[in-house]
Parts: sequence; structure tokens; C-alpha cells
Amino acid sequence: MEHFFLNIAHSLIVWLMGLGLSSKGADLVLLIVQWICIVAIVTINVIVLIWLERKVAGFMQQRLGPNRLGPAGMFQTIADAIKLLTKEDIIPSAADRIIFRTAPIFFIIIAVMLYVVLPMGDGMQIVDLNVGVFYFISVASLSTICLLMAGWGSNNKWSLLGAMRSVAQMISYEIPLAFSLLGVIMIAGSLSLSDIVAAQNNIWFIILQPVAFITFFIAATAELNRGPFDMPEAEQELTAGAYTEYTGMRWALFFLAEYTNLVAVSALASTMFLGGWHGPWLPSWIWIIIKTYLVMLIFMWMKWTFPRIRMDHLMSFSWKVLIPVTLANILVTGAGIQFLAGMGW
Amino acid sequence: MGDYNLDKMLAELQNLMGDKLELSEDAFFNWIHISPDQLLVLMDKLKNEYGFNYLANLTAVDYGEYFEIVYHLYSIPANNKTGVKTRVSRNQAQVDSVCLIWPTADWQEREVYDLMGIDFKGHPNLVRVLLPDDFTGHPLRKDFEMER
Amino acid sequence: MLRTEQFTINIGPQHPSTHGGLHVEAVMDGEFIVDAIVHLGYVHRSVEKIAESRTYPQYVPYTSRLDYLASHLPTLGYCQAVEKMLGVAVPERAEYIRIIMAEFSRIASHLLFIGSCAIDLGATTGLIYCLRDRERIMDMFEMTSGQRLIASYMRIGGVSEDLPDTFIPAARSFIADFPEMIAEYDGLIIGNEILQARLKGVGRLNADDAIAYGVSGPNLRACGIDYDIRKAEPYGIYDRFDFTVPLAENGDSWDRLLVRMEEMQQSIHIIEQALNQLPEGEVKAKVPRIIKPAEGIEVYHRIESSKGELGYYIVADGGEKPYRLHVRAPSFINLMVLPMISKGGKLQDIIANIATLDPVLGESDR
Amino acid sequence: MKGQGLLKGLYITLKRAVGKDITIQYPEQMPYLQDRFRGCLHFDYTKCIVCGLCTKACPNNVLSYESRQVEGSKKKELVSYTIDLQYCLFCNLCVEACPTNTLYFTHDFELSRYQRDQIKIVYEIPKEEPSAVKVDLKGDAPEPDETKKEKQLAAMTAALQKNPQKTVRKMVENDEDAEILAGILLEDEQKLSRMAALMIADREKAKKVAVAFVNKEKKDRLKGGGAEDESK
Repeated sequence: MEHFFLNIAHSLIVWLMGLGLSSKGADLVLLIVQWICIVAIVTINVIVLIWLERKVAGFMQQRLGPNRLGPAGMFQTIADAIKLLTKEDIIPSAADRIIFRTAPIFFIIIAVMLYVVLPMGDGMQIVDLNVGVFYFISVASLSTICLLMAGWGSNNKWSLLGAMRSVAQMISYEIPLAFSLLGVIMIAGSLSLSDIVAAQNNIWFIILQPVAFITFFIAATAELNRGPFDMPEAEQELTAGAYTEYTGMRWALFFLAEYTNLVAVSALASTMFLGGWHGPWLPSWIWIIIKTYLVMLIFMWMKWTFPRIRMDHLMSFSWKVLIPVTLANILVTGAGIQFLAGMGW
Repeated sequence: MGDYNLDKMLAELQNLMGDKLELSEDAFFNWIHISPDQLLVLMDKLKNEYGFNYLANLTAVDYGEYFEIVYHLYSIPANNKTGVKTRVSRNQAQVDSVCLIWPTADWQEREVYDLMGIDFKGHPNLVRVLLPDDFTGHPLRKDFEMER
Repeated sequence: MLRTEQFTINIGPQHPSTHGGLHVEAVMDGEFIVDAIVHLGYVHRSVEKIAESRTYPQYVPYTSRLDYLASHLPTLGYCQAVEKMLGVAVPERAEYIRIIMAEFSRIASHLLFIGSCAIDLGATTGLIYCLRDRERIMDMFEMTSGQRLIASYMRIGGVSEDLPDTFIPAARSFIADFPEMIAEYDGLIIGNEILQARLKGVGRLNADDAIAYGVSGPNLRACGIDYDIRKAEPYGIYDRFDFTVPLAENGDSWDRLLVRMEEMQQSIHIIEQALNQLPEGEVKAKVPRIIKPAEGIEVYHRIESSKGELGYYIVADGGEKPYRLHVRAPSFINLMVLPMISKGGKLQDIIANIATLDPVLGESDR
Repeated sequence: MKGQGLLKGLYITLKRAVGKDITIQYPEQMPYLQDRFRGCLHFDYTKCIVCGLCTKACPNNVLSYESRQVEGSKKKELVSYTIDLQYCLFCNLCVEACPTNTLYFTHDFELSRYQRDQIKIVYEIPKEEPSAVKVDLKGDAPEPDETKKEKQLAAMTAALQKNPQKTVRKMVENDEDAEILAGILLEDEQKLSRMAALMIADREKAKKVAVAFVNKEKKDRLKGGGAEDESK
């Protein structure tokens, strides 16, 4: 079981080479297959996630959540997706058409790009970049631009307000996000995600870096635009913020991308702090799934419990609390590393 | 307390204003009937000298030839109450706005203007409040024709 | 100096947090509100004109549609106003039943207030918990009148039917469970630091402005003014009950929330006393089938509704229909201060202000 | 400490998440309705004395009726009675005004219809046989026969299950028999569905079957009773 997917990939290459392809050609085909797999995983995951989110919300609110279609309402999301696909695609007459149309597409592309560096199991990583964490953070921050495109392109004041909020928020929270990861990177001594996972063979970084985990979690919530930091969307204030004018499949793409981001960031959290794919008994790829879903459940739990924070509180929280705390964490970590190295560890 | 002060106040006002002012009483309220030109003087006195700081209600009634504008005044710490009425003729439905004395009259006067068609002089923003801006007529007038 | 352009943004009439059909035109400077203009009338049903074409008893069901969140209160006000005109004495038992119903309405309205306040600030789950508990009150209304939300239960001269046997146990069990409910709201909604940060110091209304603008009810008491019509000018049999009027000091959104929380507990206290004192007997006075108050009688009757001072001004002309009926709607007048308290705040503050002013557009637009 | 309130909130939602749900699954699970619940307004034509008090009490002109003078007497009789339910305020004023309990609210709350004119409920009373009341829900007419029959069958079955005694009262001679028949039908589902089908298709036959059922049951009871007597 452990090497199930690796074996499939291996036999695919062997079969392709047997057909007379060069090794580079076979790698290329494999890459395409891997991309298709990512898209498939993302889509299926989102279907499960939306269902899960509704169920979690339902249970917390003492309701049942969706339960009509399929076992425990599992197919509800599929039905919704079909509904969204068949909806009319409305583009406001005053909208900047090109920007309006491309924003959701870029958003989903960026979200999918995050998966390239995530180790999904022992050896299951599409590209093992030596600057994996850096890549992840920089690509994740690109989604701001898409939200700004959506907000600007809609030519709607609500959307623009949402987009501006999202830019301000993401820029402020990028810093504590990166800083809180720095502590882990310092201990692991590498920016490569596979190295970081390997470094957690004995002890998870959540134990060594509890403060960094909390700050990372808070910053990630803001980065993902999830409640209580869902400023750009802000249903009750900005109607739907940047997504106000979107309908049908374009809106669904935003939704898809948001959940894709959620999975990616949760997977990053489990990779960086929860030992990645390490775990006893079960195959590595099951472990990462379990950990990712646990992190996502906490995200959902928070979203459905807390009210939305105010924009200025949000900003001051980032600059006045999170950044100093993360900086202090880096300082303490560095001192600790030097101290332990001096002790001869 | 209430009653003694109220009687005294009414007597004082009667002395001051003479025939511009009439007093009456029913089971629930002491009414001060005032001619519209003296309204602001009276209201200013009522608020600033006698402490009626709370204009609870402002409305108008259509009696055919004339409209009667009714003010229900309360004073919050002293717990006194009094009513003021003034009449304007149907042809010249115009009265001074008490908006500057009690800001709460703002929307209430707008409502009376909207539904009854009484013009309040000196109101800062006398536009319709409940009905759409392009509505014609004033529905609470008795001669308003309903469509159905 | 860098100057940004102001723009207007229309909050409502279609907006998730405007409680019906409120339309606020906000002049914005970025996220800051420079000015706000309130547009009303989206739910205007001309109830005052309708009154002129209905007989006095026939108008009762329309009154419960004014403040549909606490439907017994406006009905109570109307019935008492007409009773005042006729000089009818209501039987003791009916008076007590009315008090019980009115206070339960107040609790139902405040529960929804807390829930909608939570959801307007983004805490969806809080609403559901409040609705869950409000549902028990709705069940009690269903027991007595057969309708849950807009129960036309009160009649001129009493109430339509006696309490059913199931009512008193249900009411007592609600009272018994109430502290638990409060503890839950305290934990989930009131105690939440994010919510506190969003409400404290937001939308501050000072006492003088509150009186000058005719603000009433919990919104007035949140400014520290001890003015409750149940105490100041007791109607019905409110003078027989022992309760305090909760007050706050700052008049900000947070205080408006706290005052209502406390007010619910006082209502429970009143209901408890009323249930203990509830006498036996008739529930409806003998009122002629055709009600004709004498010509020239006019009455202004006001009650402390869950939103504030609800007044009925009725003029009779000797016929069986009111000559003129005016409703002094608390929501209408309370909304007047919305621009004032929202100026200088942020867009998110105006949402909190609308939520804590607790307007009901059915009443405000009439 | 800062953050305590947040943790408490998280604890409460978690507690509720694992706790019991409060919602019911509506179409499968019917809500519990109190006795006085005001659902659809129902008119019981047999009791109506054509006094007109209900129409006078109604604030919104929901009720209207047509009547005619009975020949040779002062009495009036009803020709038709219309409840225009879309304007109903469910205020109970007509029910309170009615001196003979002709009007009452049923517990049927599913009042939405596809067409506006279907909302009107018209009771037409033909002169010859006052017993055969035709309740004409206008909207039913254009529907194809098959589905209509099915609907009727479902409605009848539901009626039998819900309130058997009242439903079968007209099939048998007296109240006692109706009670017996109701008992039989409630016990045996097959009999119930057969009876429902018969009541729609052929009233006369249904009556015969009903009488047969009742007689058999009576006999059984007699036997049973006799046995008991003997044992005593």
C-alpha cells in the first residue's frame, strides 16, 4: 500500500519506455498525468470539502446539514455544481470584460500551482524544489492579484471594497505567515519541503515551535480569507465582496479555488508542523490526508463560531501583535539553536 | 407632582398669549390650542422653560376644511405631559417646523408632509419619507381617491 | 496633500443585514462613512389608511403585522387604546394573560435581536441558537392563539381565548431553562472578544441627543436615561409587578446589546410573578359587537414595546371605524439617529449600528 | 485573559456539534401542531344558518356566500360559499363570530398552490341532494384523470388514517358503527387502502363493504363476548 501510487507511476514509465519513448518523453507524459491527477484530486476534494463544511456548520447549529442526495447528502455538491454549470453567465455591462473573465481562471490556476511542491507521501512530490517553502508563499500571495482583478473588473463598489480589503489584508498577513515558517526552516536548515518532513522524523515541529504554529494558523486564516477574517467576502457587510457580480461557473471557480487554497495551506501546515507524511502503521499518503483534514476541520470550526473581526482591528492585530511575536519567535529559535549547538547537540 | 405645575404653567401661558391660545382638557390630555403663527413661540417656551424635552408624537388629522396638527409632549425626568394642537386651513396648509426645537420632528414632519400634504416652513429637507418620490397626492387626506 | 474621492454606496434595500427593506445611502471615504442617508418606505402598506376602512375589532389583526417580531405588543397597545376610548374594564385574568404574552413577545424579540446582531457581525451559529430558544416561545403562542408569529390573540376587552392547560407548564419550563440559555449566549456571543471589540465604543449616542431625537426603549436606556413607560406611566397592571429597569452608561452598540440581555431577565421575572398571581375568571369583557366610541373622543395611548415607545393616536367620529389612526412607531424614530451615530465610523460599524438599533421595518414603514 | 471568550465559544459549538439536532425532516416528519393551530379555514356546510356574521367579521373580505330564499318560509339556504384564502389573515375573527361552529381552522398548513386561482376554495351546494357535497377545488380540473385519482386516493387514505371515524361516518348508519369501522380500518392496512379506493370509485359498493365489515366485527365481538360470559 505504501508505494501504491509510486508503483503505478513506475510501471507507467516502464510501459511508455517499452513503447519506444525516450526517458525524457516518458517523464513528460508522466508530468501531464500528474497534472491531471492534481486537478482531479482538487475537484474531488472540493466536493467532499463543501459537503463537509456544510455538515460541520449544520452540526454546530444543531441541524443535520445536507442529507437528501446520496448517502448523508454527499451528492449535494455535485448537484450544486451541475446547477452552477447550467446557470446563465452574466457579465455586467460596465465590467472590464477581459479582467472580469480571466480573474477566476487565474485564481484557480494559482491555487493548483501550489500543489506542485507539496509532498503527498513518502517520495510523492511532483517537484522537489530546494526553495519549496519560498515557492509556496510567493505563489500563494499571487491570489491577491486575482481578487483585485475580480474586484476591479466587476466595476462594483462592493467588489472594489472587498478587493481593496483583501489586498491590504493579504499584504499584512504575508509577513507573519513567512516569519512563522522561518522558525521551522531554521531548525530544519532547508527550504525544501521534503527536507523539512525528513527533519520531523523524530519530533514534530509543533512541539518545538508551538508559538510559530499558532501565529501561522492565524495568518493562514487571514491568507485564506476564511472566517473570522473573511474580509474580502464579508457576506453580511459587502454582500459578497469581490464575488458580488459573479454568477454560475465563474463564481464556482472562485469557490473551487478558495477550497483548493484551503487544502493546500492545510497540507502545508501539516507538512511544516505536524510531521508531514510521517506516521505509524498507515501508508504515508493516508497520514497526510488525515492531518490535512484535521487542520481543515479546525479552520471550519473557527469559521462557524466567531464573528467577523473589524478591518482596522485586523490590520493592527497583524502589525502590532503577530509580527512582533513571530520576530521574537525567530530570535528565540535562533538563540536556542546556537545554544544547543554550543552544548554539542 | 405633575398636575399642580401643569395648571400653573397653563395659567401662565394663558396670561402670556391671551386669545391666541385656548385651553381644553379631555380624559387623557391637557390640550393647548394655539394659532399657527404663535406655534414656535409656544413650543420654544414649552421646551426651554417648562422642560418638555421629549416630543413623543407629531401627527395631523384631516377635518375637511382644516387640518389639525397634534403634538404630544412629555418631559422625561418630571414625567409631565401635555398636548398641543394647531389648525391650518386646507387651502393654505402650512405651519412652522419645530425641527430646530426637537430634532425628532424631522422625520415625523416629513411623514405628515408625505401622507397628509402639510407644508412645514423651515424644515431642512422636506421630502417624502414613506412613499416614492414620484407619488402624486397625499393618501391620508380624506379626499384621496383610491384606485380600486 | 493626497485627497481621495468620496463615493456613495447603497446599503440595501437588498442587503443581507438590513432587516427587511432598509436602504441606507452611505457616503464613503474609503472605508469611512462621511454621511448616511436613510431611505424608508420599501415595506409601506399604509396601515393608517387601512384603519379608516376597518371597524375597530377588524383592525386588530393588522396591528400584529406592525412589529411582527413581537406581535403581541402592538396588538396590546391598540386594544388598550380602544378600551381607553370605550372605558371598558378588562377582566383580571385577561390582564394577567396579556402581561404574560407581552413579556414573552419582548423576550422573543430580544432573542432575535441578539441572534441577528450575531449574524450581522458574522457569527452565524449564534443566530441559530437564539432561534432555537425563540421557537419555544413561538410554540407557546401557537398553543394560545393558534398562530406562531403574527398571533392576533388579544381582542378589545380581553383576549380571544383562555390559556390552554398546556401553557403554564410550558411557560414554567421555559423560565426554568432560561438561565442555561443566557449562559450559552454569554459564552458564544456576548463573551466573544471579537464581538466586544466590534461593538464597544461604536455608534455612541449621548443622552441629550437621544432625548432630542425621540429615541425610546432599550436604545434610550442604553444612554443612561431611566425612562420606561411601564414605570413612568404604567398601563394595564404593570404597577403590580416588581422589576427593575436595566440601564447602561455609554450609549454605544455594546450597551444596547447588554441592556436588552438584562431586559430579558427582567421580563422573565415579570412573567414569573404574573404566573404566580394568575387569577381565575373570565378572559373577555362584555363588549358590544359593534364598537362605536363617541364622537370627538381621541386618545394617545403608548406602551413600552420591545423597540421603544409605541403609541396609538386614535380619533373617533362616532362611527364604527376610526376617523384617524396614527401609529407612533419606535423603529421609525429610532432609525433617525442612524446617520448621526454612524458618521465617522467604518462600513462595518454601520452594520453593527443597524443591528443594535434593532429596527423592524414593518413597523417603521407601516 | 484575552482569548478566553473565544475558547469558550469554541467549546460551546463543539458541544452542540456532538449533541442532538433540533431540526425535523419536514415532509417525512410532520411538525407537532397545537390544538388551536390555525391552518386552512374549513367550512362545514351542514351547520351553516346563513346569518352572514362571518363575512361581517372578516377584515379583509375573504369570505363570501350566495344564498336564496327557501320557498314558503323565511329561512335562507346556502347556494355556495367561497373562501378566498389568499387574503386570509388567519385572525380567527370569523370563527369567533360564527354562532354554530360552521367555520373552523384545520391543521392543514400546506396551502401553497401553483396557480393563483387555485387558492380560492369554493363550496357549492346543489339543491337536490344536500348530502352529496361537491367540494370543487378549481385548479384540479385540468389535471389528467390518472394523477387526479392517485391524489384523491392518497388524500382519502390520509384522511382515513388521520381521522377515520369522521371520514367513514357517512358510510354507515350510526356513530357506533362508525367507531367500529374506524377500529377495523386502523388495524388492517389492506382493508384501509381497499376502503379508500372504493370510497373514491364507488360509494355504494363502499357502503356495502363497510356494512359487511361492521357486521362481521359485531358478530366476532358477540362471540368473544359470549365466550367471556361463559368463562364468568
